[in-house]
Amino acid sequence: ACGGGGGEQPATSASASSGSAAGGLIAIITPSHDNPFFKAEADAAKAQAEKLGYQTSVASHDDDPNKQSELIDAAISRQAKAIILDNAGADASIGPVRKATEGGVPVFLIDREINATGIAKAQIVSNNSQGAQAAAQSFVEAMKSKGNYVELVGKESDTNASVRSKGFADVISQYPDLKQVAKESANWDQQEAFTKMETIIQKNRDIQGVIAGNDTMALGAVAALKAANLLDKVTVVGFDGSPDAIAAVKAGEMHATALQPAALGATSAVDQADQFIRTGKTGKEEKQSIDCELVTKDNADEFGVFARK
Amino acid sequence: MELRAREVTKVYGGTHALKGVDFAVAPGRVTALFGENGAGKSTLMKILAGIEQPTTGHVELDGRPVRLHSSRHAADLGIAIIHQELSLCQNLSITDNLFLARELRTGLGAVDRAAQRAATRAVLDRLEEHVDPDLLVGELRLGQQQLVEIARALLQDARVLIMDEPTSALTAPEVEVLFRVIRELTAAGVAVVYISHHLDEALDIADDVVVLRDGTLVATARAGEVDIRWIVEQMVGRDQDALFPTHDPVLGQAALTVRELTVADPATPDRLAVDGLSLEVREGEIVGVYGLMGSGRTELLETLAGRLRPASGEVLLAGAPLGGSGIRERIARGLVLVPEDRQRDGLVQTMSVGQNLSLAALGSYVRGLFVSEPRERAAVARAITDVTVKTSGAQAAIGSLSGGNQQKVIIGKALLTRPRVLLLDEPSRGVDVGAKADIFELMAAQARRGLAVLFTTSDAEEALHIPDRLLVLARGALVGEFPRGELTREELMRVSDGGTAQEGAS
Amino acid sequence: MTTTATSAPPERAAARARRLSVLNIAFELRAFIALAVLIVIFGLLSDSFLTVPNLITMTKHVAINAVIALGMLLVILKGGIDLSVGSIVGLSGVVAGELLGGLHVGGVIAYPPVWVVIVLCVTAGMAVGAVNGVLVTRFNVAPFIATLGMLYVARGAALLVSDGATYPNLAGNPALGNTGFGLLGSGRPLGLPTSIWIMIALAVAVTLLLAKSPFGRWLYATGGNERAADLSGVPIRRVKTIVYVISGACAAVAGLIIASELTSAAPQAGETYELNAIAAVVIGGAALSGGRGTVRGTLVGAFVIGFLADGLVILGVSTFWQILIKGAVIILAVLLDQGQQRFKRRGAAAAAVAATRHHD
Amino acid sequence: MTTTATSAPPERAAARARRLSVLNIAFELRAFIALAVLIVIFGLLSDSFLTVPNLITMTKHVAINAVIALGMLLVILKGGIDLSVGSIVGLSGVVAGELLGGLHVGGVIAYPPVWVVIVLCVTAGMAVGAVNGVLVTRFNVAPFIATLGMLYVARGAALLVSDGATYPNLAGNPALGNTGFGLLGSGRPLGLPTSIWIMIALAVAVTLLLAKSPFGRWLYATGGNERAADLSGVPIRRVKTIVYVISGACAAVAGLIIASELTSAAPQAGETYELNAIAAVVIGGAALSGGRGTVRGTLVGAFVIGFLADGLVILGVSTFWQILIKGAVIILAVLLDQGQQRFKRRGAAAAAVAATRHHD
Ligand SMILES: Nc1ncnc2c1ncn2[C@@H]1O[C@H](COP(=O)(O)OP(=O)(O)OP(=O)(O)O)[C@@H](O)[C@H]1O
Ligand SMILES: Nc1ncnc2c1ncn2[C@@H]1O[C@H](COP(=O)(O)OP(=O)(O)OP(=O)(O)O)[C@@H](O)[C@H]1O
Ligand SMILES: O[C@@H]1[C@H](O)[C@H](O)CO[C@H]1O
Ligand SMILES: [Mg+2]
Ligand SMILES: [Mg+2]
Repeated sequence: ACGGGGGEQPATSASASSGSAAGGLIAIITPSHDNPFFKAEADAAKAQAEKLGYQTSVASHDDDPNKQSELIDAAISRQAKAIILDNAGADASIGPVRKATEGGVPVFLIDREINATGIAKAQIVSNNSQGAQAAAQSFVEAMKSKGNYVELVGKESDTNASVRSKGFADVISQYPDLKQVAKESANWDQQEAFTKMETIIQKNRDIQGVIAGNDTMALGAVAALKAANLLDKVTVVGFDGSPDAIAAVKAGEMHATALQPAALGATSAVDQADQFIRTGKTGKEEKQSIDCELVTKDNADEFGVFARK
Repeated sequence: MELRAREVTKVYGGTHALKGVDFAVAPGRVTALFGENGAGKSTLMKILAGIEQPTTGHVELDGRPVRLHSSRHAADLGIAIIHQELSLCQNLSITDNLFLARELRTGLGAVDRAAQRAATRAVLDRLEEHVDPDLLVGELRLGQQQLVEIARALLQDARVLIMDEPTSALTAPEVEVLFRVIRELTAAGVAVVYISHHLDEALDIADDVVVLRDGTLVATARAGEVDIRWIVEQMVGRDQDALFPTHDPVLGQAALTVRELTVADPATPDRLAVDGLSLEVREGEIVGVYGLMGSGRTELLETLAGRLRPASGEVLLAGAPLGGSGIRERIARGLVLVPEDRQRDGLVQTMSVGQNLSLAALGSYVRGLFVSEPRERAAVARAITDVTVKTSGAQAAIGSLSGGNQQKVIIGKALLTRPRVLLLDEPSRGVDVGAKADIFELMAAQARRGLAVLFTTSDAEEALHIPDRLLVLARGALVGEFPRGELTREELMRVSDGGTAQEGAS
Repeated sequence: MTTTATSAPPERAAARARRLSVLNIAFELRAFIALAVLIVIFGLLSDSFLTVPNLITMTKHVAINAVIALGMLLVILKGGIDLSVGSIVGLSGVVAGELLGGLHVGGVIAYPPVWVVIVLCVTAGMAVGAVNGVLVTRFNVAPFIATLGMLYVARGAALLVSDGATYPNLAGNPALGNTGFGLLGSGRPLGLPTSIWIMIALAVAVTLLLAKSPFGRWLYATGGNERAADLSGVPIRRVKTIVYVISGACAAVAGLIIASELTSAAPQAGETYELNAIAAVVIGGAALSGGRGTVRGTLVGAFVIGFLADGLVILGVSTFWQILIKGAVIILAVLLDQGQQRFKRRGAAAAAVAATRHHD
Repeated sequence: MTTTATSAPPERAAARARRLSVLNIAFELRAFIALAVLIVIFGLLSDSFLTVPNLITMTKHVAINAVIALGMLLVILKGGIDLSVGSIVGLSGVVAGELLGGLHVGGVIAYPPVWVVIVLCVTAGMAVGAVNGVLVTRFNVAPFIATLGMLYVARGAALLVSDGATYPNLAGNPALGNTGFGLLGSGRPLGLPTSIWIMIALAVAVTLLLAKSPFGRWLYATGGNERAADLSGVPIRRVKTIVYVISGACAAVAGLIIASELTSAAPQAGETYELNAIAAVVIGGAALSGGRGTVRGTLVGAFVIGFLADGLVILGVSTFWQILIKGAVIILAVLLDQGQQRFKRRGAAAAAVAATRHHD
C-alpha cells in the first residue's frame, strides 16, 4: 500500500528478527493504528529499537484496558526486555503496568501518563498543558480576542482530553468576549466531529472559531465548515501536528496546531529502555515532558512527521 | 369424571370457530367427533384441555364450572390431549419428551434418568413399539413420532383422553394396537374423545358420535345407529357418492417416464427411500401411488420435481431426459409438484392469497422489467374461480382460509404454471370430504385436458376409486401395479404390507 | 351457574370495532408517530431544530444510515442479517483512497477517473457481499456468523491495504483528471446535498424492486417460507446471494459518501454502523424472521435514529445520556409495535363478536 | 412384477445407530480439532507458546470470554441472543467502583465489605438480564432488538454513574474493612489464577444445570420447539427470563474479574465482547436457532478464540492480520461443521447404495 500522509515515515520494513539476536524483544503497544499520531509513534519506536538491535512486536489495545492487560501478559510470557506503552487509561493502566514491572519487564510510557509514579520506568509525555495553552493563545490572537467558538473534546477516558481542555480554558477564560457556544465530545474521531460540527452549525451559524483536542477532530470540523461555506470566516485550531493538519495549515484551512513531537518521545523512550536494559538505570527522571511546538502558516514548512524536519 | 363444555363460543381474530357448543364426554366411552376442516373440532378440544380459553361460555368438571388456565392445569386435573400437530421436541430423546415438565427426580432433585427410561420402555412396550428410549425424536419416522405423542398422553394416567387425529401417520397394524389400548382404557373408566378424517376408522372405535358443522354442534348419535353416509351428510349436507368423480381416460403419449430411479433417504441417508423404481404416466392419465408411511412416496415425488437428487436412474418428460435440472427448470418444462405439507412446503404465510397463487408463474406476467399488474390480477382471478377457492378476495391473508381452501390455492398455483405433468403428494391429507371431492374433480378435469396426473394417497378408498392405474410402493420399491377396479381393499392391504410382513418374518 | 362475558349491545360493540380499526391504521404508522413525537419535542425545546437548513443537514446525516439500512432491509426481508456492512464502509473508503492516490501499473502510475473509482469501490462492496452470500447459500453458514466473520475479514483487509493510515486528500488533481470526488459529499444539485439525492434514488429503486419486479416477490416469498418458495421455482439461492451483494453495494456507497464528505478516508470508518442500520429496519416494522418489512418503514426508522442523535446534540444533552436514550428509544419504538398488534387482535375479536351478534 | 427391498434385521439397524453416534462424537470434536491445530501450529512456530506459564496466562484470558459465553450459551440454547453482555461487563465494574469508593447513606459514608460488593454487582447484571427477559417474554420484543437496546441503556448507565471516569483504586483499605477485591484477579489458589477457578466452577455448574436438572431439559425443549414445550407444561416464560438473568450474572462476573485484575474499573470496559462470546458458542457447535449446544463445545470455542488472539500476538503477527485471521477462523470453524454434516450424509448415502447393490 502506498500509505497516505500518515505513513510517510520511511518505515523500516526490516523483519522482526533483524538486528543482532543479542538484543531481545521490545514490545510496543499503542491504542490503535488508525490515528496517524499513534502510527507515527509506533513506527518511530520500532525503527529505533531495531536500530539498536532489538526484536520488536507491535500491537494495539484499541483503548480496551483488558486487552491492554492481555497484551502485557503476552509480553511478560515472551520475556520481553521492555514494553513501550501508550496506555489505555490513566487509572485502568496502573495495575497492568505494575504487573509487568513485578514480572521483570520494565515499562516506558509514552504520550499518556498514568496516575501513579514509581511503577513505570519513564513517563514521557508531551507537555499537553503547555501545548494547549500555546494553541489557545494563537487561537485567541487569530480571533482578535472576541467571538463565538466551539470546543471539540477528545475521548473522555483519556486524560489528555481533559488536560488539553483545561489548558484551552486557562487561556481563553481570560477573554470575556470569547464565548463558548458548544462543547461536544467527538471521541478523537473525524467522522463524528464532522457530523457533530454540522449539527452545531445548525444550532448556531454565528461561529468564528473551533478549537479541537486533536487534529483528526479539527479536520472533521474543517470538512463540515467547508461544506457549510463557513470555513473562511472560522478559525480552526487543533492539536497533534499531524501531517494532514500541517497540510491544512499550509492551505489556510486551519489556523494552527500544537505539534507533539511523537517521534522524539517514542525514540527517546526506546533509548531509555536500552539504557535501562544495559545499566539498570535510565539516567532520567521518571516524568518527562516534551514541549509541544506551535505550527502556523509561518513555520509550517519546518515540520515533518510529528517532528521538526 | 364427567367433562362438559357449556354454551362455548370461541372467536379468533375475525373467525367464529365455535358458536355456543354444548358437548360432554362420558367415562368409559369413546366419543368420536366429526366435522369438516375448520368445523371447530380442534378448537373445542383445546378449550377442554385448557390450551385455549372460551370467548364466552365455560367448562364444567363433574358438574362444577372450572377455569382451566393452562394445559398443565388441565393435565393436573386428569385431562390429557394428543395434539393434531405433533408437539414434540425433535432435539430431545423419546424419554425426555415423555417426561417433559413432569420429570421424575432423585433425592437430590436431579432428573432420575433410570426411572424415566424404565417407564418409557414400559409404555412403548404397551404400544408394541420397541425402540430405544434414548433415540432422539428427530431420528424417528413420523409414525413413530405420533406413537411417542400417544405414549406421552398414556403416561399421564388421565381420566379424560382427547385424541385429535392420532393416526394420521400410523400404519394399519399400529392403528390396531392403538385401538386395543383405547379399549383397555375405556374398560378402566377413562373417557376418550376420538377425532379422525378416516371416518370408517373412527366409527369403528366409537361408542358415541358427535358432528360439528361450521362451529355448531349439529348431531349426536349412538355409533351403532349410524353409518358413514349419515355422518357425511351431517358434516356437509351432501352425499358421499359425489366424492369420487368418474373419469374415463383418453390416453395420449407418455408424458412422464421414470427408469430405475434410486434415491437415498435425506433424513437417514444410509437407507434408500426409492429403490430402482420405474414407471410411466401418459397424457390424460391419472396414476395413483399407494403405500404405507415411509414407503418413499414423498421422496419419489420430490425427486421427480427436482428437489432431491437421485443416486441413480433417469427421468424423462415427454421423452426428453430431465438430467440434473432443478425445480425451476422443471416447472418451466411443465412438471410441477403440489407438496404434502401445506404449511411447510406449500404456502408463504406472509403473503396474500393472490401472491401465493401467482408465485410459481410470476415470470409469465412480466412486461419489461416489472410484473404487469393487470396480467397478474387477471390470472389470479381466473385461478380463484377455476379451483373454486372460497375467499374474500385475492388480497385476503392466506392464513384466513380453511385447510381445504389453502390446498386449493396450492393446486391453483401449480396449474397457473401450465404444466404437462401434475404431481400431487397426498392432496387429500387433512382435507375434509367436501374439499376432497372438489380436489378430485379438479384432477379429473385436468386429465381430461390432457395433463398427466401422478398423485399419492394413504387412503385405501381413494386409492381404489380415483386413479386409472394404481402403483403400490413398499420400502421404496414398486410391489404392484393395478388398473382401476382390479383390486379389492383386502388385496391392497395384503400387497402393501405384504412385502413388509414376509421380509420381516424371514 | 353459567357466567357469560359482559355482552355489549351490538351497536356499541360495532362502534367500538370501527373505532379500533381507525386506531389500527394510526398504529400502523407507529414509526411515523415515533418520528412525529421526536420532531415535536425537539421543535418545542429548540428553535434551531425545525429550520429548513437544519432539517436538510439532519437528513444528510440520516442518508448515510438510510443507504446502509436499505440494503440491510433486503437482507432482513430474506430472513438474514448483515453484520459486515460497517466494515464495508471502511473498506470502500480505503479502496477510493488507494485508487485516487494512483495505481502502479507496470512502472507507471495511472490515475483512474472518479467514476471508475466509484464503480470499483462499489464492486469491492459487492465482492464482500458475494462472499457473504456464498457462505450463506452454498456453505449453509448462519448469516449471523458468516457476516460476523466478514466483519473482521473486511476490516482487516481495509487496515492492511491502508496500513492503518488515513488517506488524507481525496480532492484529486485537475492535472491528473481525477477531481470531482468531493462532489459526492459536498455537491448540492437543486439545493439538496448529493447524499440526500442518493438516498432518494436508492429508496425509489428499492421500492420498485420490491413492489414491481419479480425479484421483489421472490424475496418476500423466500423470507416468508423458503421451502415453499423453492418448490414454486423461485431461484432462492440466487435471491439470497443477491441481497447480500446489494447490501454490500449500499454499504460501499455509504462509505463513498463519508469519504467524499471528509475528502479523506479512514480504514476504521463505519465501526458499529451495522447496529444502526439494523435498528432502523426493525424500528421501521420489519420482522427479523423475514418476509415482512417496507422501504417506507425503514426510511422512517433511519430518520428516527438520526433525528434523535442530532436533536440531542442540538439540545446539548450529554453524550452519556445520548447513548442511554438511544437504547430506550429503540426498545420503545418496537414496544409500540407490540402494543399495536395486541390492540389489533383485540379489535378484530370485538368486531367479530359484534358481527355475529348482529346476525344472530 | 413385485420387487422387494432388502430390510435390515434389527441388529443391523442397531449397529447402524451406534456407528452413526460414534461418527457424531468424533465430529462433535471438530472444535477440539480446530483447537488442536492452533496449538500445534503456534507450538511449532514459537518456543514461548507451549510453556506452562504461558498456557496458564492464556487460559486466564480465555476465562473472561468463557464466563460470558457460558451465559450466552444458555440464551442461545433458548434460541435467543444477548447483545447486552459487553455493556453489563462495564456496568458491573462501575458498580464495584462506586461501592468500594463508599456509599453515602444519610451523611455518613458506608464501605460495604467485598462480598457485598460482589453480590451487588452480580445483582446489577441480573437486573439488566431481567429487563431483557421481560422485554422478550412479556412484550414479545425480538431478542436481538431488546438486548441491542439494553446494550445502549446499560452502557449509558455505566457512563452516567461514573461520569465517564475510571475508578482508580479498587484495592480497598484495611481500615475500612473492604480489602480483598484484588484477589479475584490476582489470587492464585492452588497455583491457578482465581478467574480460571471461576470458569471451571461455572462450567461445572452449567453442565449440571443442563444435564441433570429439569431446568436443563426445559431449556433444550424450549429452544427446540417452544410451542411443544409450552403445551407440555414447561414454564417457558420463566425459562426464557431466567436465561437472560443468568447471562447478565455471568457478564457481571466477567466485569468483576476484569476490574479486579486491573484494580480499576472503566465504564467503557467490555465493548464488543458480545461478539466474542457469540463466536465462542457457535464455534463450539451450538445452533443459533436454539436447542443445540454444549458446555464442552462452548469452552473449546472460547479457547480457540483466546489462544488464537494470544498466539498471534506472541508470533508478532500485525494487528491488522490478527483481525483478518480472526474472521477467517470464525468462518472456517463453522464451515468445518457444514463440511462434516455434508460428509456424513454423503458417506451414509454411498454406503446405503453399495449395501443394497451387494444384496441384489
Ligand atoms: N389460532 C387461531 N387463530 C385464528 N384462527 C384460528 C385459530 N385456530 C383455529 N382457527 C380457525 O378456527 C376455525 C376452526 O378451526 P379448528 O382447528 O378448530 O378446526 P378443525 O375442525 O379442527 O379442522 P381440521 O379438521 O382441519 O383439524 C377455522 O376457521 C380456523 O381457521
Ligand atoms: N427411517 C426414517 N427415519 C427418519 N425419518 C423417516 C424415516 N422414514 C421416513 N421418514 C420420514 O417420514 C416421512 C414420511 O416418509 P417418506 O416420505 O419416506 O414416505 P411416504 O411414503 O412419502 O410417507 P408419507 O405418507 O409421509 O408421505 C418423511 O418426512 C421422512 O423423512
Ligand atoms: O495524544 C494523543 C493524540 O492527541 C491523539 O490524537 C489522540 O489520543 C491522544 O492520547
Ligand atoms: Mg383440527
Ligand atoms: Mg409422503
